[in-house]
Amino acid sequence: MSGDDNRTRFVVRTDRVPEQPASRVGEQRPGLLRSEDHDLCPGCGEPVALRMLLEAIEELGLGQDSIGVVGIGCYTALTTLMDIDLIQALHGRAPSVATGAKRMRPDKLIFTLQGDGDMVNEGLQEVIHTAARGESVTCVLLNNGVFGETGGHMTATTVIGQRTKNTPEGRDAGYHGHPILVTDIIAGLGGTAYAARCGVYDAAEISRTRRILRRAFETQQKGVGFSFVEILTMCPTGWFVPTAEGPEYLDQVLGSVHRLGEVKVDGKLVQS
Amino acid sequence: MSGDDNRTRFVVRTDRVPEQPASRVGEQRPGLLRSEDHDLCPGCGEPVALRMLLEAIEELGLGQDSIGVVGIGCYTALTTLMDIDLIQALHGRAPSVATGAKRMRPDKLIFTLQGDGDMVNEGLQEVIHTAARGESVTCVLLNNGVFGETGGHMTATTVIGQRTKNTPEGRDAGYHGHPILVTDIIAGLGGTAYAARCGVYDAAEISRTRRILRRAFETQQKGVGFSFVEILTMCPTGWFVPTAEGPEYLDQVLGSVHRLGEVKVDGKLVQS
Amino acid sequence: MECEIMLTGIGGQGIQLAAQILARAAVHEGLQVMYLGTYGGTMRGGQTDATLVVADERILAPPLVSHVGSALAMHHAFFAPIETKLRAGAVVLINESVFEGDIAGRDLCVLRVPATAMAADLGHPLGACMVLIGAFAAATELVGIESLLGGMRESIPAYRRQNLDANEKALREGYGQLEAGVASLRAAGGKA
Amino acid sequence: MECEIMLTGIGGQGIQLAAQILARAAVHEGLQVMYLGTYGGTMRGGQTDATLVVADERILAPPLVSHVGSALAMHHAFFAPIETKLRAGAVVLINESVFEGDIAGRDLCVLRVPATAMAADLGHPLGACMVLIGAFAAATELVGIESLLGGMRESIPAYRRQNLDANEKALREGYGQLEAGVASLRAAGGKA
Amino acid sequence: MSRTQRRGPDKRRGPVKRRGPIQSRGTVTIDVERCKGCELCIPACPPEVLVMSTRRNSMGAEYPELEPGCTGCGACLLVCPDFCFEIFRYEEPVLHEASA
Amino acid sequence: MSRTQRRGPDKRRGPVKRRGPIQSRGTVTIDVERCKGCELCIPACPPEVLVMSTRRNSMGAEYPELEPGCTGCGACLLVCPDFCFEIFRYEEPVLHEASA
Amino acid sequence: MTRRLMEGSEAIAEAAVVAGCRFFAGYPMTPFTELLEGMARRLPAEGGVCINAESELEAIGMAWGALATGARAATGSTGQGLALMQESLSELTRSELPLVLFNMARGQADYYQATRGGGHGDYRHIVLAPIDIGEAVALTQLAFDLADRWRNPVQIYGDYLLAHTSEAVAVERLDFAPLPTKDWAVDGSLGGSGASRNINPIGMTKGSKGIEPESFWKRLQAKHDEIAAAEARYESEHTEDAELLVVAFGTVARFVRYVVAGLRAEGVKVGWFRPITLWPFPAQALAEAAAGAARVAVLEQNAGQMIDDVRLAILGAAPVIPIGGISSDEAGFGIGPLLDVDVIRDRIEAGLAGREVPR
Amino acid sequence: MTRRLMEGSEAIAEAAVVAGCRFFAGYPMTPFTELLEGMARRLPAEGGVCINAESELEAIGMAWGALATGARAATGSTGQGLALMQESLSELTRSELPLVLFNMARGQADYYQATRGGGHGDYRHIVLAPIDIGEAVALTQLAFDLADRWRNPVQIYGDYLLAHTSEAVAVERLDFAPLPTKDWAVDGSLGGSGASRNINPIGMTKGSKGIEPESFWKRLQAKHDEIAAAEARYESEHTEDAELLVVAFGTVARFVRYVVAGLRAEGVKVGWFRPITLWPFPAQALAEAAAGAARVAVLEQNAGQMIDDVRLAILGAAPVIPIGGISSDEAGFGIGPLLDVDVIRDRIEAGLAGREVPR
Ligand SMILES: Cc1ncc(C[n+]2csc(CCOP(=O)(O)OP(=O)(O)O)c2C)c(N)n1
Ligand SMILES: Cc1ncc(C[n+]2csc(CCOP(=O)(O)OP(=O)(O)O)c2C)c(N)n1
Ligand code: SF4
Ligand code: SF4
Ligand code: SF4
Ligand code: SF4
Ligand code: SF4
Ligand code: SF4
Ligand SMILES: [Mg+2]
Ligand SMILES: [Mg+2]
Repeated sequence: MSGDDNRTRFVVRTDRVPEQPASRVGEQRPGLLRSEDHDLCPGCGEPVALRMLLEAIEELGLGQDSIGVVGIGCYTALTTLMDIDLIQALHGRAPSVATGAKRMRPDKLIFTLQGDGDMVNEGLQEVIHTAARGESVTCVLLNNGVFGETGGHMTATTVIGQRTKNTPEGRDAGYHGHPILVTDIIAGLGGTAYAARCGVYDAAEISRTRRILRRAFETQQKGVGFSFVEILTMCPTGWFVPTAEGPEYLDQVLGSVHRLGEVKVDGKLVQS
Repeated sequence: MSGDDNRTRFVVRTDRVPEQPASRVGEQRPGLLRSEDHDLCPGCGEPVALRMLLEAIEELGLGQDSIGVVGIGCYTALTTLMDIDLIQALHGRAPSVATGAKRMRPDKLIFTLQGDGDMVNEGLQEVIHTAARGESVTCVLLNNGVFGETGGHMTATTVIGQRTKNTPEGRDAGYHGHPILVTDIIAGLGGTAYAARCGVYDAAEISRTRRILRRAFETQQKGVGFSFVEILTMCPTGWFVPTAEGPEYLDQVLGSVHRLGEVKVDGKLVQS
Repeated sequence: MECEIMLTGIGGQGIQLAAQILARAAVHEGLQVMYLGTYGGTMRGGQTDATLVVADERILAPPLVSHVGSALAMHHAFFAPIETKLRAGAVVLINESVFEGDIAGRDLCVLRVPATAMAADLGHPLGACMVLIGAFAAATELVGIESLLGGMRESIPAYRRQNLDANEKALREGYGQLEAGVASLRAAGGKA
Repeated sequence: MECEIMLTGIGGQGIQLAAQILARAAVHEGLQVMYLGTYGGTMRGGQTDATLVVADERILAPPLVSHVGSALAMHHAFFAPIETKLRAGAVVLINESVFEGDIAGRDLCVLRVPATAMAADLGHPLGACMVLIGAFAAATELVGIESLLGGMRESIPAYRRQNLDANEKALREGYGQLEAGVASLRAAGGKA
Repeated sequence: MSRTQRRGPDKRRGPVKRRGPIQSRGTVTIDVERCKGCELCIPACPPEVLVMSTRRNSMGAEYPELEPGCTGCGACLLVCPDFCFEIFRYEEPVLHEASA
Repeated sequence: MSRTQRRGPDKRRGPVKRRGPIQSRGTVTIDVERCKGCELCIPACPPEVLVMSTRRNSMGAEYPELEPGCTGCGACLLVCPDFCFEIFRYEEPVLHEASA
Repeated sequence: MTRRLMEGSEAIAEAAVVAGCRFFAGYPMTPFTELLEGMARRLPAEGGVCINAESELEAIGMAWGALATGARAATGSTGQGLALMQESLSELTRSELPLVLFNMARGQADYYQATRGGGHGDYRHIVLAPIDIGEAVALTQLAFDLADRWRNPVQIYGDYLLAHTSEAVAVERLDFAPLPTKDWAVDGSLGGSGASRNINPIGMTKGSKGIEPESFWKRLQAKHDEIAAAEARYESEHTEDAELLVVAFGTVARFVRYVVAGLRAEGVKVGWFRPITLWPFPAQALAEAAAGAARVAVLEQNAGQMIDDVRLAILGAAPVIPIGGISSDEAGFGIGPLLDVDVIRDRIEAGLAGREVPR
Repeated sequence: MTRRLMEGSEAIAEAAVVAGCRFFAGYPMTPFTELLEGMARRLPAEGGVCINAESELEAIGMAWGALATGARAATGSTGQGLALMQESLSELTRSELPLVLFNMARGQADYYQATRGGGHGDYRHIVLAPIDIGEAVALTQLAFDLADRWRNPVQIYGDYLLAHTSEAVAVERLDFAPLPTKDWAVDGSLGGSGASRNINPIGMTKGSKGIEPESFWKRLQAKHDEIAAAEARYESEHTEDAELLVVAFGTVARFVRYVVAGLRAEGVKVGWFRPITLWPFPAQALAEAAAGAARVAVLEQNAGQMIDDVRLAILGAAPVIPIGGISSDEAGFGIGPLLDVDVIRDRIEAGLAGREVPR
């Protein structure tokens, strides 16, 4: 409520469950969330993506049949929230770790959770090799176009014009080079069965994120090849934008280059 | 001459220059070849590619304005033959080394010479990042689909069905995964200005290899972005085929997957 | 002469800027100076401390000090660990407008300045830290007002130039407020 | 008992196979054995040597030996370095059909076998090495003919089964050729 | 025009005032202590019944308050990075008197 | 059908015999000591005038010999991995008597 | 069990399989390649997996994942490839994963790398250096046991000659004391909430925010102290009355043993000492073995690395002199002029006489 | 020159630029990130280049290329990132390229990594450990000089506090003895045939087939022996009559110096010794400084690494006792409880009294 509006308002009590007969719609927190307490910045998109990830696993009933492999970035701090068996990988190395785990536990859902810095900078070849090998794992990329954790510098996915700590005027193709559209590369590989890109900038797209994650996991369960989900997430801190402008910036700036939608389904390219 | 033909034949003397008036057509060895003595296997395609590389540089008059950065593979042994300033990089690291050299010597032609094991296995992300960054260097890949130097094992470019030391029955997609078509990935990156694939299986294609290398180098000289040349080369030793069958195996087995031709010219994709 | 100063407050109060201004003021005075800021996470309202060592020769003290000769407390929230480090006779400046609770009655020279209130009166509510370091400078005579103003000008980034005048006013206000009291302070044996 | 044997030849003569057959024959005899092959590059006609140590207890000799009690020379090209390693009284078998040059007249027991010619006579020109190790076994009694044949059968890969008979013939031929001469050799004081 | 732009630039300034009694088909609980004040929930709410408070929680963050008219759609829950919301749908819609 | 296949499977067995005097528009020199006997030059020669010898060089490799009919096209030079060839074009074609 | 002529690499692969290794990943590099090939040949038949990883970094990552699920897993390379793995080797140790790591080295110049690590931070690997194939077969099995027992990586330090020499061996399964169950591993079944786990190298505990490096690292350090006290292994001969004690490890020790045996036969008072574990270095045993010696000579095939540990063990009680040196062949495989019993005999005699030896 | 309040990272960046560094590449990692930012801010204006490399492996590759052309170039990271660079660090040393490497470490647990390397083979880097920003400014410039002089990498071992503390400094260009021209570098002009060169780590010489590792490595070893003899640097105080000599390096030494000064003021007979070069370790100077001491105490912020070098220097002449230990904060940046003058005073007093100190 901005300061120009000092009139009394009618506010509904929200500090306790309603007195009138009502049914709870969904859970406040997914069943696989062990705690909701985290130190990520206000307006960060990563916890939102995490919720969808956990819900997708829950929907498939795989909470007790999953191993996650987590990279190093802000989302690493979310591992204490995840009520799933996890392996903490080094920066960039999650896809190989997932490979080793899958080969020894072929009956489990094995997924990675990595950021763009982790996956597209430090460990780009890991995910490409894993996909080409047709490894039956799912790699999940949280792409905010910055190294959030270390202060918001440009990554290999930062789109032209995007503000970061070291591109305060926006990334310039001539000086800083071009972004890598990793989902498109992954989708082009023979071993990839499923690849899609989604975002967490509004409720509808967030719901789609869950559906896409589900389809990726189902692909893994079918054993037909590698599956990949890129989720665009807000990093207002690294972008130096107010938290409330995060979703719009995500959609317009990042989303216009990293185009959303399914790119490969059942081993076939579905987008041009 | 096979054993069934014991008739006397007329054989032209080839141990000295002809007595009849004649002009030398081309040089026996390129001007930038310091020696022609090497220990690579009989029928290896790498020295053939090397000849084209040196001739292309020579044609552009850049023999005294070039720095090559060489990876680790059988071709490493060819460095003593090259009359060009060189930097020997570690396995997989040549593109970054080339980047550093180019930034300090922007006026020089900087190229890498790498094998598929070097570039597409050990150092895949190096070349992708360098290309995406639009680095003004030329990366040259000698692709034989095997680690020749260490005994002919499968690499990330080995095509389905190809024989290698550890795929004696041919690479199987289900078991060994799929090959990476690296030129296509490179061509798709924003920083790439030129990308092409060629081979050394016959004289015409060998000549085209020289022209393609020239175009790549010219692209670098124009300063419009990254340039890339993949040259398919025979490795009869790693493929366990007779030397004489190398070119055919190259063309039919490798060439049918890694399709030859220019893929990106002046920053525009030219193949579907 | 080697004196250790710690500043404490909560995120958003301008503690690091204040410490940098003091540090640069000391440089103006030809002194040696060492400064280290520490933050307790990224959240608004979190801990933010600064350690300053000023000396007239090569500084011996390590960057993390265990004993301090003076302290500036903009807020009480994270003052406790600093309190245990105070040397006997330490000078402690308190932002009286905000600071809650007492300071254990030891051999300390505690000066209470209603910094936030004074800054608000100047129409520059974010200038409370300026008031406090102005007062500190006057109280300890570690640096003069001109050095303080110089340090302030060097510490404000170009895109914040609009704050220069208001900051100057706040610094002078704090400085002036305490100048009067200095004589009595010295008589009381306080040392910076 | 610990005896070192070196085999030398050029690429394509089958030196490594011969060494492996001897090694496996020794295993048949219940002996300890160590074998190391060395190659001088990939080219046809290049150096190819093998070192074998056979003992009845744990082998003490390191894998690279500096002194050898016996040598088999299929070719002269790379014999020189081995010649310097020969112990006094060493047994040296020479493929007389190919070997050019002399062996310095020291306290050696040199046996010349026309191995290549004999193999060719058997219609199995690539079996010269078999002839030579057959002769070696007979000369030194290190392993018996049955062990040699067993070692040979284990050393030939499945896809080369067609060579088994010819190899057996060559081994027996070499063994037989020397058997007669053994008594005289022993009398001459040669030791393996 | 992008999807987010379509929602209009003024949304985070709070809801448009409406007249007459307002019906809530649902409601939410908000764990305001966990709220970091990011304001993502404000424009996410289709009936625009979430408004940032002027008060702050103990972490110093402003948090959302609910005005009448919630549909129980759950959008706020989906967008909130700090797991503050719980959603309820009334068996019978509840009527509130609108503010002046 | 691939480009290499098109050249026919029998090429490395040597040239087809021709009758009558044969004209050479060019010739080559071959550094046989450097040859590793890979036979790549044999099928590369368009007029099929290169034939593997039955002799071996000091490395033990068979090497190519030239029969009449060379055009000086240079294909052999291009394909040889061991830099064995040098190409000459005669000012006047040279005639050879073919073998029986 | 019947003995079979086996190359070192093949025998080690067989021993690993017999020890229950079910996952292997590696990238070719001489002389490690044959071990990789051996594992690729053997594992599938045992229901195991061998991946030709696309690089060394990926190989160790794969092993990491396999280990975390509780499998016995291994990787390896030669020095260069291990250099690339250093970050993982360091952090995997902190994750307390029981990796077995095969270093088929090119000589002995990776002693520092093996014993001090090149990763960051305080960590140690148990390092076993076999003298011959027979011992390699035993130590490989011991490596898997020790790794599980301590939840700590164990390295086998081999070399070109160990990998490429053949001997007649019978690979028999060795029995070790029972091991605790791997109740720290993840099999994916503990989510929601069977009390899910997070195997990590930074002391994170599920459900509690943040990390506690201090207590975590101190606990690891205490474990390493325990290992150091418990696991030092060595072999020695002729030490009682030796005037000169020669210290060497691995294949080089095999040469030394031979030369010393020859000298002893001639009545020369020389003994030898061989650390079997390079870490923990058998310092106390060495100090005791050297007690009566006038001089201690270190023969290593490098510019002088293990000599640090020898000096740290002897601490000035006797002069410690280097009699080894860099020694390589043209291919750089570490088969240089030093690997010659005559050369070594000369050097030992120089050591006996107190003469300096050119390195 | 006027002094300016500068953060350590900024001052080091400035010093590098003043020393003629014209190329930098790095990948962010706390507390190295600010140095990278400083170089990115400063270099373009000087006609230099700073690349935000996509990973540490790529960063060191880029520096390699720049160095090979004769430029002054640097990179860096913290321990983990340097672990990833180990193969390059080892081979680049053999390529004799004058890299300057900034290790902004998280504590002192990378001592082994810095002094023994984690790469393969025999090689050494000169390692300079500044005690404060002023010295860091000087040592950074010295690093570029030494690197060029010896054609050998030089590491600056800093830490979080050095990077993040600000001091008033004037970054003035230091003069060093003239250097030989870089007639070994490649500028691309020597082809066809100005006698082209190949800068390589394996002793390849253009025109001659094959490599000669043996002679090549021996030559490098001789160079390292020369460096060891020439470049050891240290600082010490109150050593003459000290009963206890405390050895510490870097930021920790700053704490020790302060505490010892306090104890001396109280008449306690304690001295301190600080290696400025961690390699070459000033062994002889330390032995001399410790000559009269009853005990030598080593205070390092790790589980005990430098203590090896101290023991190797003293060789049993006096008992060497560890009084440091692992010490980290919750973020793992190495700012633990040990960094407290009171704690250190306690430990030094324990050392004086011969009491054991919990690690
Ligand atoms: C080898 C290595 N290099 C650098 C770092 C420092 N580091 C930690 S997190 C991070 C960036 C992570 O970026 P991203 O994966 O995009 O995650 P985000 O923080 O944006 O969520 C970096 C560079 C590291 N941990 N390890
Ligand atoms: C880090 C590292 N790992 C492994 C090796 C061993 N190695 C040397 S060459 C080579 C294969 C090279 O393959 P490629 O680049 O395709 O060249 P080719 O031999 O086929 O020409 C390998 C694996 C190495 N030198 N460095
Ligand atoms: S820095 Fe960015 S990615 Fe990291 S927690 Fe903050 S908003 Fe999220
Ligand atoms: S192994 Fe293959 S690539 Fe290497 S030299 Fe032989 S043929 Fe050429
Ligand atoms: S449930 Fe829907 S209508 Fe209700 S507050 Fe949330 S977003 Fe608004
Ligand atoms: S989205 Fe959540 S954290 Fe953000 S303002 Fe709304 S309730 Fe608070
Ligand atoms: S030059 Fe042409 S025609 Fe003559 S031999 Fe060579 S390939 Fe044949
Ligand atoms: S191509 Fe060259 S090496 Fe091969 S056979 Fe012909 S001449 Fe000999
Ligand atoms: Mg990111
Ligand atoms: Mg290859």
